[in-house]
Amino acid sequence: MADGSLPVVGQPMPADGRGRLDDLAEEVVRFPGGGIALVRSDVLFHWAQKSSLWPLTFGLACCAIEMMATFAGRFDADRFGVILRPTPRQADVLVIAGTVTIKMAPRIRTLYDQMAQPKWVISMGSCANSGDHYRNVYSVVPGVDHVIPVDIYVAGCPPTPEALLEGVFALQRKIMEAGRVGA
Amino acid sequence: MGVPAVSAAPIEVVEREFGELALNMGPQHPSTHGVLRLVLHLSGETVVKAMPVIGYLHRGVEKLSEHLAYDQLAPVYERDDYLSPTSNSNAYVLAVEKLGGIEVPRRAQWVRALACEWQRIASHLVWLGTLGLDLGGALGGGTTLYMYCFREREKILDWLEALTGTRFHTNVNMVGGVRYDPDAASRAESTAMASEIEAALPELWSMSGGNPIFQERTRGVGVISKDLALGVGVTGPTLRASGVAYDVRAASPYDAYRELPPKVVTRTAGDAEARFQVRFEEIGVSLALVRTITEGLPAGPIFSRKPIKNPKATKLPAGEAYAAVESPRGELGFHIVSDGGPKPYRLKINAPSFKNLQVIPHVVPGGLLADVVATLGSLDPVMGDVDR
Amino acid sequence: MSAPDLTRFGASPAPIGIAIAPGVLLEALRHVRDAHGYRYYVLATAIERETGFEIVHAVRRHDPEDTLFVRVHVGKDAPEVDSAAFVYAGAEWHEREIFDLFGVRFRGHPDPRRILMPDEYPGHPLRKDFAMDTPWGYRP
Amino acid sequence: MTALLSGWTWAFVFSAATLGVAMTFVAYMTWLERKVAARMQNRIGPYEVGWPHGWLQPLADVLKLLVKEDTTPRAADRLLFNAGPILVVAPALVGFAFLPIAKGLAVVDHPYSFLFFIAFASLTLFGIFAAGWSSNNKYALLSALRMVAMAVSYEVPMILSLLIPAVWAGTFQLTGIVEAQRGLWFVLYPVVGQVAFLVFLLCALAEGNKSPLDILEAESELIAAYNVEYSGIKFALFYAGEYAHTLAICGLAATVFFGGYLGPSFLPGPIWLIVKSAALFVAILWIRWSLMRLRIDQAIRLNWTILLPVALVDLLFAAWWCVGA
Repeated sequence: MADGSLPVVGQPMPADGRGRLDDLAEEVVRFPGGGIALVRSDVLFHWAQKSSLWPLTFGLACCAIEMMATFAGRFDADRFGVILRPTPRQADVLVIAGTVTIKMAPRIRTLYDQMAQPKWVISMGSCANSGDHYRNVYSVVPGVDHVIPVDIYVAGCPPTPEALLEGVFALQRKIMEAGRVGA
Repeated sequence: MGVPAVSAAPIEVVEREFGELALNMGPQHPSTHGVLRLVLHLSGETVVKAMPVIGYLHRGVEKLSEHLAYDQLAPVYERDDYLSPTSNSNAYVLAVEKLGGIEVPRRAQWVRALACEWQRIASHLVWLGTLGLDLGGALGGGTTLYMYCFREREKILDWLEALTGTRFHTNVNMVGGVRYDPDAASRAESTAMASEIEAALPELWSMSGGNPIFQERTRGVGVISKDLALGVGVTGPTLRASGVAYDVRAASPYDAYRELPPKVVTRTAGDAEARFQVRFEEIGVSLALVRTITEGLPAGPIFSRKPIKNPKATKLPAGEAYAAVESPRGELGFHIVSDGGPKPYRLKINAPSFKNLQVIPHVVPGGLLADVVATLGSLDPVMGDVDR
Repeated sequence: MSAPDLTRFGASPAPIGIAIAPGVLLEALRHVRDAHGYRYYVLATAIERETGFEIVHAVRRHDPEDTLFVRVHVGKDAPEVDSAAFVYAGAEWHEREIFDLFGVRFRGHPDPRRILMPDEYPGHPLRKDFAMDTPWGYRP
Repeated sequence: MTALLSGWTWAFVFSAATLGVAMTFVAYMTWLERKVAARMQNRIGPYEVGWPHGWLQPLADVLKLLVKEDTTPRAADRLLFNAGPILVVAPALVGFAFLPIAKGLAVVDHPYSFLFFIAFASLTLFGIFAAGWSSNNKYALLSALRMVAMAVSYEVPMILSLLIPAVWAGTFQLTGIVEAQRGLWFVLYPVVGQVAFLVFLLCALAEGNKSPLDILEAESELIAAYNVEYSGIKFALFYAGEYAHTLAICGLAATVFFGGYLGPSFLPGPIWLIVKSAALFVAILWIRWSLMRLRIDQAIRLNWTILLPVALVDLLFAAWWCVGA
């Protein structure tokens, strides 16, 4: 696990993390007119993934309080189909909200590996982005991208709920532009 | 992608030895208030042994503070207890002023007290919301209580944002005074907000303390006796709920609290419900304080030293000082040892949550799994405060 | 054991509180707790001096409110002190933190493991000779 | 027309239609739940997905879960793990077959359809226990054990409180029970009807594990209870199963206590049934989103010391009423 390869969870997952739907996609294209159907279904599934992003209930430090405020009444993330799921299996997005320490790094790696494909990561706050003013402290990992691949970086210390929502919209745009399903 | 060469701490499964279920309420759990890990030994549903494992948010602040100058450190400590940042920087600034004999103008002391009291109310509202989430679950009544509490808290954060530009890491306190000065509009807004939140309190009470299911879940749960409280050194509402009337604002007053001693709320039962009632009443006490401070804000300067050109230039005489502040979680003290240089030689933060959490192994065994969650919620730990 | 001069916690050029020989620490703490009513445990901290480590226990009395700092001085190499965990229950975690960050051993401590750093972390970070920019993975 | 469609095709078409209506009804109940919860917490709830008020949200959730990778933990007991969701959804959906839609018209109009419904409703226990036990996760195991304790204890008062309408109607056939309510709904019977409905409502909360009795899916203690290890389609089945189970129970309550398809004629019969069960579902949501959770020992003590005696006495009064009338 330490060398970054994806551990085997359940039936062997394709190494590059593409969902099994892509093998299905190959067959569909061979049928006459399959290509068009495939493109249309691609957009449909991307739209579904974009409009029901379920983050994991997981916060580290001060950014977690701002994340809670984002899910509270005023900045209501539920408007965009974003509800918190407590278990990594059912979560699509892992929002790293706070400082990543060396004692927490293996746990974050385990959490990321437990999440089902397709999954994304939002690094929230400058502690997660680069370690902020703790970056040269002995016990802090300067940036969560040393531990897991990050899709969206949200700047701020802590980023305001509007900034986090902007990060979620950026992730939604990224999902719509992503190539094949599960990419 | 360089993954750190730190192997995960082996999760010791000791079922065979104890014949119980070793449950790991791991660093990621909906109700551990951040990255706290509780290793519980359960036989059936009752907890036999509980061992908190902390350190998942240890950011080495005390080592960092030996490398930064006195004027640069206040914002770093604001990130420690991230529910009431102004109390942290207030305690640090008090200790430095005490060590350096720096005098603080009266208006600055009152503005400090104002910001601290507002953030105490905001922190108690977050505590009430997360306690609702603990007892009611994210798909149940608890979420409604959490939403109502955060609706009130947003008003306070708006006021702080108008005053200081940021929502809660406000950097209000500086060594020798305060950085922001509330003008007439801000003061009027503060009084108006005080009555608005006061009007919302009965509704919050009916959803929590007044609700029979809530009383059933918290009465007689996690009882901390008086001498256990004193021996372990729990602080703040947790100590006052066990019958010890110690509040730093009243016992050894600092800043504006010499002129405005607050009412010390105490209970004797020492269970989760007593802690709940103490904190809920403290919101009322803080609201009264905020009103008197806003009306009676004295005129005058807000900073007693010349504008700081080079933060690394301020030097403090060699010596040692300890100053404490009543943060929403309890007595937050800074013990600074200076060797006469521009940087502290050694700085120890006496964090309230670190001491409150120490009571878990003594109090939790014997209860059910649901009581662990209720007790933890009633202690209101903040992991940044615990791990520093 | 001389009656402790009850200096309130404040600022002074000289270290606040009373200094005690390491051998007498536990007996002094018990005396202060029982005879003088200092039943509340405030904090324990360690200060690294050139000649060795200074372990400071702070305790407090409530009715006439007063805080007392009890200081003990220990040698530089293989520092070892009696553990106050059985006198004040609150001392347990504070002493574990001092061991974790300073490397001062506590005799008779019920659970002498590290508390903040990962269990297999080699160094003691808060020591003066521990470089600040140590690579965050492991000290080489 | 029924002659044309011989027995088999009629049953197939009718049950397919009922299943279709039930599944879309279940999907949009998830949307309704999030909207009602948002309304109670004075926020907006699903809005952007399907622009006006998030009406496409259930479709998005189902499609996303469809393409999600469904993981099976290596150490899990594979057969039981995959059987779990099916064992939960099937009985819940079968329940819809027994609910009468119009006079004498139900997918399965069996003289003992009432007992069938209750039997199938309590079958979901096996699915949840299979899921909890086989996913080799301590939290799921704890929740499975809690489920057994809760289900066993809350079945008794539920069935007793359901017997009362059967005693009044004198038959176990649901269509017969509804017909008997043509004069006066069973819930409007002076004291006995209301008490029976209240006991049934509490047991419905426990069966569908809604707060304040959601001991089984106690999220703040047991993370996500039995479906901790499930993701993708299997979790979608659990999610739909839970809602289908609750809706089936609400449909039963509407049929048995509130006169299923009876109602002023400006609405056709089946629509009345849907409106009544939706109203009951919103009532359950109202309770769910405003109360905290009871501890497991308190919930079971509540059941055996309060609900059971009340249900028994109520049954006694109902029987006395029957004999006397």
